[in-house]
Amino acid sequence: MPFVATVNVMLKDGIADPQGQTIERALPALGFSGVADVRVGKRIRLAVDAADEQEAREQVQQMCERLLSNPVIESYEVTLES
Amino acid sequence: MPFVATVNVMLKDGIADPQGQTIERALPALGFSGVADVRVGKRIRLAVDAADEQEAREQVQQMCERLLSNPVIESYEVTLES
Amino acid sequence: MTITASLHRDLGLTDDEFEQICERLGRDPSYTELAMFSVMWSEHCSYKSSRIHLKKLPTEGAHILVGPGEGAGIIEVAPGVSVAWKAESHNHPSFVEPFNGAATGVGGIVRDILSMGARPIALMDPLRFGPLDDARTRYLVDGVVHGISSYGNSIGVPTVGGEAVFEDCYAENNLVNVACLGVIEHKLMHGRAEGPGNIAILIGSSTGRDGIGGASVLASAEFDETSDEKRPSVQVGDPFSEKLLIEACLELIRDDLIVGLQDLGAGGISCPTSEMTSKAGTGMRVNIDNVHRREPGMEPFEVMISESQERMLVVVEPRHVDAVLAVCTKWEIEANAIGEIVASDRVEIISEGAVVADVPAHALAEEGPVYTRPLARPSWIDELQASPSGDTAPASLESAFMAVLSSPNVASKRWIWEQYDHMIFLGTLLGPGGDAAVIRLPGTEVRVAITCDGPGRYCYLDPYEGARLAVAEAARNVACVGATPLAITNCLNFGNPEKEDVMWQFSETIRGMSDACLRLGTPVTGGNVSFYNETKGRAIYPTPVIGMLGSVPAEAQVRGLAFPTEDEAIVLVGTTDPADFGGSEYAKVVNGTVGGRPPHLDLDKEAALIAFLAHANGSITSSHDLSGGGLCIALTESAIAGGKGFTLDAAGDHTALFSESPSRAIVTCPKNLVGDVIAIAERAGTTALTIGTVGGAELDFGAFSVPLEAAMSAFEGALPNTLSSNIQ
Amino acid sequence: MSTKVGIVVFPGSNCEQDCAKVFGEMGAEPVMVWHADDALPDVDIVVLPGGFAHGDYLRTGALARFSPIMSAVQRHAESGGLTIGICNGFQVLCEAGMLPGALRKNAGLKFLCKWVDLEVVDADSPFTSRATQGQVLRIPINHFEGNWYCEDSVLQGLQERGQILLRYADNPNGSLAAVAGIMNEDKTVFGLMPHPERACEAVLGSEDGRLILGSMIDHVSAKAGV
Ligand SMILES: Nc1ncnc2c1ncn2[C@@H]1O[C@H](COP(=O)(O)OP(=O)(O)O)[C@@H](O)[C@H]1O
Ligand SMILES: [Mg+2]
Repeated sequence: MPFVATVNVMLKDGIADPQGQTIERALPALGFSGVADVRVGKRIRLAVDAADEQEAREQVQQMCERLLSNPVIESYEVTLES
Repeated sequence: MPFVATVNVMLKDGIADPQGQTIERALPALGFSGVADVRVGKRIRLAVDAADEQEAREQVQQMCERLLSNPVIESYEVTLES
Repeated sequence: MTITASLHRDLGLTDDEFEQICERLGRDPSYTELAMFSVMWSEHCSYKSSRIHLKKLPTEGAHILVGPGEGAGIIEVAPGVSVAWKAESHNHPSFVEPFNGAATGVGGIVRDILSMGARPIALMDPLRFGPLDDARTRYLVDGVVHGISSYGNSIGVPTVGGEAVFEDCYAENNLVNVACLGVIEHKLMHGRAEGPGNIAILIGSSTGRDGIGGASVLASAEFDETSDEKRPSVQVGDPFSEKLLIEACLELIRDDLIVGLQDLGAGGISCPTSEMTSKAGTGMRVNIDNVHRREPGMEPFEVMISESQERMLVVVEPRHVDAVLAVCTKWEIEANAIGEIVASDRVEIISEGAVVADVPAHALAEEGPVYTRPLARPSWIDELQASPSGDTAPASLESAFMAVLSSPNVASKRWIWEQYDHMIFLGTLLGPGGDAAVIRLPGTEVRVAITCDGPGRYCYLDPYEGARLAVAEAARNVACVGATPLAITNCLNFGNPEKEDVMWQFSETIRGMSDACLRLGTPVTGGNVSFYNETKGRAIYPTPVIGMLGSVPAEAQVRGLAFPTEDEAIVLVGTTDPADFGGSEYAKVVNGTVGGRPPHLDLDKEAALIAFLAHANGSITSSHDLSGGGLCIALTESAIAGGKGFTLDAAGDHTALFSESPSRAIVTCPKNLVGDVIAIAERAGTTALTIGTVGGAELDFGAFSVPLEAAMSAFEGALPNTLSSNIQ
Repeated sequence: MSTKVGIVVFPGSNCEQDCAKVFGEMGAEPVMVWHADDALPDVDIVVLPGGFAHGDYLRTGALARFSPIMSAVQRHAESGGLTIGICNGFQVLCEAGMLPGALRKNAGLKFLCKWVDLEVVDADSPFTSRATQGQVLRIPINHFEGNWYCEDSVLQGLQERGQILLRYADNPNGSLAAVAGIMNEDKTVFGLMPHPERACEAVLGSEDGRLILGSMIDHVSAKAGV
């Protein structure tokens, strides 16, 4: 059974995010005020084949733990559609 | 009124995604089978202050056009929570 | 799909060219054939407007092993040691999408070098943008530099120098030129499909709809409001695949497994299949079902002209096919046999069992249209040359000096080159920040010098003089670091060739380049022409960028521009003409003028200076040529680089300090050697004069004095202060 | 009997030849090791060179740590053999869990190729013995992701056990505690962002890199001598 998984990987709270900070610094110059807490992460979409949703989720979580995220600095969340 | 905006930026279909392809090619060797169509994009979270949801959305869309995404090769979607 | 009457026009072919195609074929072309002709006969691939002029360039020389016409020129820099040297432009793509446009520009020139069997070992990036006060321009600068950095660094080729010039005329048409130096590692290769029965193997990235029509649409049509619609043809670079492609190809050559190879650039698969066969007098039968693809449902014509990056075509004897595939497997890149060399003279394209194209290779590759475009000296050039050169004296010499020093064209380019790996290969003896880069070739003690120069303002005022000045400055720059100028590549950036004045600028440029190259003994080994750098009728300055290659004699010392020791004498070599202000940095920055005539160049005096710099090698401790900003800027650059101030003996006025007379350099030497140095200069046929002493923490110009610290922060701060904190 | 140095080549590595040249000039015997092999040849020192293994796609070092050779590298370290990860090699070692922490994008969000001054925090290690504590080394950096981070508790442990060997004199990338190079607890694995192999020849600007690479060679010879 084919599933489409979406994985969002963000830096953990409390870990400085240079990309976010740079965007935040750049926005006022472009005329955007009142913007704060900019955080930049990754969004990964992939198709997995699994017996059922349960198995698909486990597969993708495995991938996140071992590969798609770095637990030292990043947290992740997984959503599935079939 | 404070809002939290989430912006998902992905490469437009048809635009090559070498990163996604490389990850996809590597996965079997790492013991992950049955994975296809890997696409890697960006996820940006930020806090905006606006009079109402309408205005917040317009602001963030502007930011996407001008800074957060590269309209030439990327498409984006915005979701808002207050 | 059927041919509609106007289809060829949509593909950028004229009615006349369409007629010629029908003639060559003896019938109407198929859609696929028409697409193939449209890319191969585009300005970008066929040089139809420039050919008759390029033929006039001097290309012969004892040390030139391969001249124009192949992937890159080949120069023997020492007995048995040969290098490839070539420049390319990626102007239009980089304006549409700066990061990927610049990145794929690097990828393209690197594959040109690789196609000769050379390992790419150094890059240079001559860049032109509009003024930095514009936000879009800052975005372009940041994107282009980041694109070059991410691609060049990743494939492990150092970027050791370049140019960064900011002028109004480039605001809507930035120039992204890239030059690459390679060294023949195992043997010189040629892009020839020899031997019927041999197999054509496509290696590298899969083929998608990237840059469909790129060559004919993106690179060969003037910009206008509709250029937004051209955006889908943006190509994305994959430096990782390029790195694997480099290693795989060099291993194939090392193990003698291939007969020939060529890169796929503009024109996609159409290009090597027709050019390699046309050169070898063979034909090729190609089954495009075997082309590995990224996207489903691609039409044959899309496969034939797709400009997907990081691909090469290699021709292999049947007995070596398995070995070739094995090497590609080892390097983890895809490879598929897509064709067979045949005894005919035709390129035959087969898709799903049907012949979708059957074209004489020569017609595609060599028989493209050749135009003798009308040209005429524009009337505005007389008014321009009659207008003031902008040499009037400043209110304050000191503020004029600070203004010129912090002008983005003069100021330090560190913000750019610190983003580039300029050290890998452990051969960068002189990196960015000097007059030329000096590279020690891997595994040898052979040292070559490279630099790029293209003074657009001079060329605008007088394309003939400007082109001579460009070659002279490039030669001077390599001579300053201790090298002998050997040969040039070039990148000729111009407006719309269908306009008489642009074509005149082009022909004058060729004439000037030829004269200078002949006199200085530096033949042209190849290059690139980029036309249509024009938006809404406004063309860029004619901008010939000269890439000069020199070799440092085995016994010679490599020399930097930094003042090395306190109390040494500063000697000015060459004569200063107080009238040389046309197109100068001073005229632009202080008087807001670009007019008059460019500085007067006497090629004999330039040759004399170059001879002096060679003969004085043992006596002088540093040397730096005088160029943009004149004497005061050259002195300041050497002071900042050495961390030492100076004191001039006499207070010069603005003509002494800012004139941009060519054929000059400042050198330093121990005071007791001044006599010898002056004698060497006079014997070489130029003049020399002691003008001051190295030392202290002040830049003491006599008429005024500036703390070294203050000059340094103005010089180093200009770019970062405007370009700081960009998004990547 | 000269020191044998195994240099691991990942697809996308690009400093392997430079490392081989320098170790060779220092009297060691370099051999290239392909990442897909699952065993190391008989070597005393393992080098994970700089470059862009697997294009640095996803995260620097994220894919490389899964290469078959990495488990052999782990065993090499566990059995007391020395391993050095330079730049991209350091990133791989962190991803593989052989060294603590992770490397984020530079604070300035720019790739940086420049000479930096490094303070030798601890000279009592197989990787810094030729230097003296507090000595300042001039060695270039060349990276976009050199901004090292770890949790406070981990940092404390590293400081107490003297595992931080090199600090930036003028922190160029935002690294926590200006850390430029760290060693594992067993003193067998060393990772650093700067490129010592680029600082082994006067004409290139410095010879300080020899102090680091040479220390490793000394350590091996000393062990062999015993
Ligand atoms: N885009 C660039 N990339 C890398 N290096 C650059 C770039 N632009 C300028 N440089 C370097 O900055 C130094 C000064 O450049 P330039 O003023 O053009 O030198 P010159 O006047 O001697 O031709 C040179 O060493 C050049 O290589
Ligand atoms: Mg110069």
